[in-house]
Amino acid sequence: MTFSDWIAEPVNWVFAAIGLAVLFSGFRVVTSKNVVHAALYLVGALAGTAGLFLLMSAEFVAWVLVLVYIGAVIVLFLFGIMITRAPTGLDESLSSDQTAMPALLSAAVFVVMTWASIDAFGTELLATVGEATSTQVIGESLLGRFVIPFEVVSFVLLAALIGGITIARRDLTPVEEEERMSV
Amino acid sequence: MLLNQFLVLGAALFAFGVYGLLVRRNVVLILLSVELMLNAVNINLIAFESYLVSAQAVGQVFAIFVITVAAAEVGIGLAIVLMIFRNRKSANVDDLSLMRW
Amino acid sequence: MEWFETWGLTIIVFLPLVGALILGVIPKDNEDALKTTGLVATLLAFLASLVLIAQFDYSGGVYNTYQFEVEESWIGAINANYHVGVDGISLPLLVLSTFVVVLAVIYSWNHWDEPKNPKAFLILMLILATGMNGTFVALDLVLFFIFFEVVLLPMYFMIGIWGDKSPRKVPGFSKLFETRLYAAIKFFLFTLFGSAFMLLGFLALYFESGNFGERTFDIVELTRLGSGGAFTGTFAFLVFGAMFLGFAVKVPMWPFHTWLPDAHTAAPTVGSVLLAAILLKLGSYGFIRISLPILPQEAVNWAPAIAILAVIGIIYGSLACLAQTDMKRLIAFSSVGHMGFVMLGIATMTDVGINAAIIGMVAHGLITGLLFFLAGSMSHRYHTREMSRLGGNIKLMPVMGGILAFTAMASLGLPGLAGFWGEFMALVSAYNPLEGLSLGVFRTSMVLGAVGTVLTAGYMLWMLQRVNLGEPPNEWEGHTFHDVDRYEAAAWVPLIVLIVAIGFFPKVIFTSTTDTVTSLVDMAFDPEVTAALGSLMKGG
Amino acid sequence: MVGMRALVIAAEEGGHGAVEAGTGGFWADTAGIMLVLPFVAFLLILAFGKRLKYKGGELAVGALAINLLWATVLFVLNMTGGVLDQTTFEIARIGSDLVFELGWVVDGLSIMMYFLVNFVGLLVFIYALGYMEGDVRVDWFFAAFSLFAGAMLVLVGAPNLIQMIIGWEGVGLASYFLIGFYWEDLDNVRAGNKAFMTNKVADVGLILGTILVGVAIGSFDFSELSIAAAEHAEALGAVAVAGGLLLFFGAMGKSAQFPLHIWLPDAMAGPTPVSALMHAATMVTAGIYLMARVFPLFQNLAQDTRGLMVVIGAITLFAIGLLALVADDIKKVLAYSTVSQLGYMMTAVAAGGYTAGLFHLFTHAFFKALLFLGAGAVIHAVHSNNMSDMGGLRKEMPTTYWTFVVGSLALAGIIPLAGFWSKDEILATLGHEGYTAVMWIAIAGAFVTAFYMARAVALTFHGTYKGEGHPHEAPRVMTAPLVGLAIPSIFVGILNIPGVDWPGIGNFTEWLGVRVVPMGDYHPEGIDWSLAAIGLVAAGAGLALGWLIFSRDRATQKARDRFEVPALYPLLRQKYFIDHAALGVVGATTGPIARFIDWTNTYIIDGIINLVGGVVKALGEFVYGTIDQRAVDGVFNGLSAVTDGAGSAVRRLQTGRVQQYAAGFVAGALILVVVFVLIV
Repeated sequence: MTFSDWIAEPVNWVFAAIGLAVLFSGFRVVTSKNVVHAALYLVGALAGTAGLFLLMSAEFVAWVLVLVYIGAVIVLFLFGIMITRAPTGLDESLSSDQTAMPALLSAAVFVVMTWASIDAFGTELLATVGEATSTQVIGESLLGRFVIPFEVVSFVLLAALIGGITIARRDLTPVEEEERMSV
Repeated sequence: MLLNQFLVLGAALFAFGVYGLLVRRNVVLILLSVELMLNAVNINLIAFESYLVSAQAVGQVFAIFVITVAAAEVGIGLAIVLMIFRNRKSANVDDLSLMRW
Repeated sequence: MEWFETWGLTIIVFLPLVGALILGVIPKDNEDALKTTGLVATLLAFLASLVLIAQFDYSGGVYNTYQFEVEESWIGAINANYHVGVDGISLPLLVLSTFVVVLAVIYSWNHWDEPKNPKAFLILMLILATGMNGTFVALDLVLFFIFFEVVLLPMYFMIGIWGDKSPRKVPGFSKLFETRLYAAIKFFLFTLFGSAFMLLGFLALYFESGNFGERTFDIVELTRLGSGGAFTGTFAFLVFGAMFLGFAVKVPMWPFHTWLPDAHTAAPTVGSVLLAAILLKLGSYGFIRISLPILPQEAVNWAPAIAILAVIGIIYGSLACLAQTDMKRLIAFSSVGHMGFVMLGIATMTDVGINAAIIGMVAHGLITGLLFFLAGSMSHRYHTREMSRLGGNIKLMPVMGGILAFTAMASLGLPGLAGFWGEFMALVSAYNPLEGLSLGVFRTSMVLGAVGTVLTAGYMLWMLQRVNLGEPPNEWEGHTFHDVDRYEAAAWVPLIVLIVAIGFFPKVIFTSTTDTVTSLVDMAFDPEVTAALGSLMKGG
Repeated sequence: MVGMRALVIAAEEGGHGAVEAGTGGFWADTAGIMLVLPFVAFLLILAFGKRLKYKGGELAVGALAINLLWATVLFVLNMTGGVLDQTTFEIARIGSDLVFELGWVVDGLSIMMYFLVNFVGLLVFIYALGYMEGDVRVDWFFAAFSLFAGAMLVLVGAPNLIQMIIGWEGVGLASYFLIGFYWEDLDNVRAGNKAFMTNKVADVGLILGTILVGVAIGSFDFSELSIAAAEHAEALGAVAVAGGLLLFFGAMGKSAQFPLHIWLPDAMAGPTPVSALMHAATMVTAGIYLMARVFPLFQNLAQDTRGLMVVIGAITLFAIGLLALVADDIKKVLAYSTVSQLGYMMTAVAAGGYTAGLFHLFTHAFFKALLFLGAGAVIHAVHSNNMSDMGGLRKEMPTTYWTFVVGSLALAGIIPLAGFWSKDEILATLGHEGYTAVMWIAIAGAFVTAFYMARAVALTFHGTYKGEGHPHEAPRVMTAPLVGLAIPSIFVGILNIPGVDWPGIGNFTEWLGVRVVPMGDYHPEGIDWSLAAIGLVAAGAGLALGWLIFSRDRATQKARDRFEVPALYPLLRQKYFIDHAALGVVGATTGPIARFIDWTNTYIIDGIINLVGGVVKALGEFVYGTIDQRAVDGVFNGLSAVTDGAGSAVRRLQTGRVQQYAAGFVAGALILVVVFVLIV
């Protein structure tokens, strides 16, 4: 398959557009000098990813991503940013000065992974473009074959919930305690 | 669509995540980078699913699991950040040298 | 009891872990419940191992056949299985392990080192028990490695948290270290250093085994391949060397021993006991179970080196003992010498030598374990381990002094007590090592080893003189000391009985080991058997 | 289970003819009870001793009394018909060829020892009931004493070298306990340590010898050893020399042969009954017994190899005997005397006089135990070990005196007491086997022996009392054993008069002859009266001279001064000018020699031991302090310091430490990926 074959397919145009957007957003997430912007760029990257999922006919996961990540996690992040009073304006100190080594490492990660996948899959095509996986299948799978991991994950979530509360809860000082009792 | 176009994209996102993980100083931002990496993994999972196609949509189920665990991780992570911040008045990892021998 | 055939070993290995989990949900301040749970878990494991003894078939047979064997697929991708089983070699060690842990729990009933926290301590102890039991039954290299390493962490925490808090000057560093931290880290690093190489060796075997069929971590399969001559040349040399490092650190052999005195000295009493009684045996057991059968030819090449290091350890450990002022440290150094005899036995590659090693391991476990119990109890009462400040112990505490004298005698290898057989038979085997091994090296080793027994007697008597005999120093005038209490008695009497029993009737150990060891030696070193297996392997 | 693998060859020379293996019936089959009972007593005393009236003494005595019943019956059975039996049970089996067994052998040799140990042991135990009364830790004393007897019986009954080692070290252990019995004083503890350590050094010989011999023959069993030595003498040549010499080295330690005798005088630190038992029937005889057990191994040795052993025995018997001349401590006199007598036994056995050596062991046990117990009675009375605190005790302590005299005469070898016959047989054997020079040394030794015994008797019982308080005769519980030992000291000699067969029972040689192999030893056919006369003259001269010099008080004082510090008391020397002439001859010769030997003993041999100890200690300090703590540990500490430094260097690349780890993690993961995915 040549590049011209590839570009001839319209769906790949869509892919290219979304992919570039995702890449750009991702890049900004790790380089932005503004904390809030970084979080918002992550929203962008996730939204783009959801789009890619749709391309690959994984509708359900795409909506989960939008709902859970963009709807909940990012909000959580923004709360976190507010509470920790991270400087919301431009801040040079958000990143370390020594970027060479991390850049080199991440480049190496990219190279190795890319090499590995190209080496392994070459020009293999996706199989199921166009047929959306039904939510029913996923649901049956989740509550059938994967019911135990499913339960475990729900347990993990519960644990995270309790843990998060326990950790984040501020123990009242004796004075505060007294005040509370008196009220 | 090629399988590899998604894999390479995922690899790139992952690499960005790694970069952010290593270079960021603010703990919240480090968590953001981790999310990015997890997201890259999800792309791979979905891509493989639509490449191999399993009857029970295993890849997608796994992506859901990843998302769920990531949510849990963010919850706990932010709680920890909160506590550290409360104790140290800082969310800067350079100030956290507890793990030094 | 059909089910026991398949579930017995799993129960023995994981019962302590279950106990640890149960302990996890018991509130911290309910000490009685905690201790009872710990005791029940370990005791049940011990009872299960007794059932094992009863049901074990001692008729021997071909090496590499195991009883109570279980093989379930575990990590399919790398063909690692949950494969466990016992044979005559591992049976005594497994029972020793379950047994000593019970005693350790009983002993800790009212002996908690600061900062107490029985819950955490018991949990660590039970995890340790799982790791130790598991190592003795694992028949898969991955499983073996995991159990081998599981042991590290609890011990690290035991030393690091409950250990000796006094500051210690370390040469090469300007600042003072807390003894426990220094010792814990040294212990961890040393052992990890060794096991990293060991893991490399395991991986190499795994990949190499691919040349003869499916890649495998299975010890049984690798033994079959190895005794057929599958692994030779530089490959075998390097693999043996890598595994040697891992096991030698654990044993510990000279010159990899320096973690041991520090770890022993710093560890809480029960930690020292378990360290001496079981952990050191993991290394020598690894030699017998893995290095020898899988790489027999290479083992023969390495044997003189092992023998030389072993003998250096014997002489060196004994000499070092003569310079100690700290009682626990002296006992720790004595381990270097005793394990030297064990390794000398293994190095001869004969059935006598390996039997000597096994009984030596069991005896050392019982005797040195008891010595550390005693040292712990004494420092508990005197609040010092400095021998110059002790003296006349037998006057202040007659029973404890008597037991100390008995144990010291056992430790110096008095005939009629358990310690004798390991030493004596190691010397016998060194006189007549496997055919083809250098007689010069081994017979010199025998003579030096015999000289080592004299030195051993020397420092043990010296210790008794300084600690037990004479008039108590003025410092202790007016103090009253509580002699052996009932928990101590309950923990020690079984050890004493066993030391005497094995001393007069070593058959209790040899019944289990001798046939298995003989078949091991036949399989590994008998050229005819090797050739037959080799042709079998090619045919299959 | 009766192991009779090699008991088929019976004695050919023994007067009873071939004795069937397995004879002895009930008493031989159950002889093992003798090996067990003292241990039972040991445990019982440890457990209940404190609550009993005699603090456990009754248990110890009881055990040995039952033992003596067995031993006596066996002794009589052996006298009248011969007993040969061996019972073993397996305690370990390695592969097919290495077998360890415990059990008991019942033959002439072991029966003699059973009888000796139990008879002497019982009397000493009874004696100890009185001697130890009111002392500290009496229960522990009897416990350890029972252990001592039990270990000795295990040794004696050993059918193989392994059990021999067990008993051997058990005896050493018990002696360690008993020598250091008064452990509040560290000097006693050191004496115990010295005994244990010297023996331990010798044990290296025993253990290595056992291994050599055992591996070569394929069995540790004595009967197998005898058969192999008889049938494959040629093939075993080299092993016999090396293994035999190693075993001999082991025997040197226990039997206190020069220069390993040094522990023995110090061992007097224990209570006197301990010394009595240790020097008479147990412990020191073990070496001789071992030599007798493996005698067939030595039979075929070259003359010069055996010569080495004979010479060592000769040095021991003469040089150490001289030391007894200058000792003031009565127990040390007896201790040196024991060493000297052991030299006789060793010389005899090494020269090939199996019966002669053992017969001397047999007779010596009675009179030496007697002498020690007598000395103990005296010490008990005057509360001092030093003869300078005694004197003139014959009136206050008549029983002790007369029995002590009997013992002394027997030891000196005066006809017809026991010592004469056994010593004469040794002299005859030495002469016959061609060790003429050694024979003359032995005769000189007889002179010395008589001399110091005369001195001891004179200083202790004659003259005037020099100590404090009013000594009294010992209680009957202590004098009765003295009498009980004096009687055999007089009579047992006649059991083995050369050429005499007592009707119905034969003689001692035959009883010993009932063994598993034909004995090739020499025993005289008749008495060589000229040799006996020479020996008697030497002994008589010694007695006379000793008596002459020491029997009167003034002479006693003079003698001690002359012997110990000749240069310091010129005035005294002038005052006793008359005595000076008489003393001159002896004093000028024996004094310096004895002092020289004493000096070498203290400074050279002991010095070497101390030096070795010091060097070993220093070496230990060095190994530990320098090599271990600096070099070996230093290497590892250095390594970690390097790692530490490298870590700081690397750390500068990254500001965040957590992220440094993360970076390492990523890098590591990458490498793994490269390795596993791309290369493999």
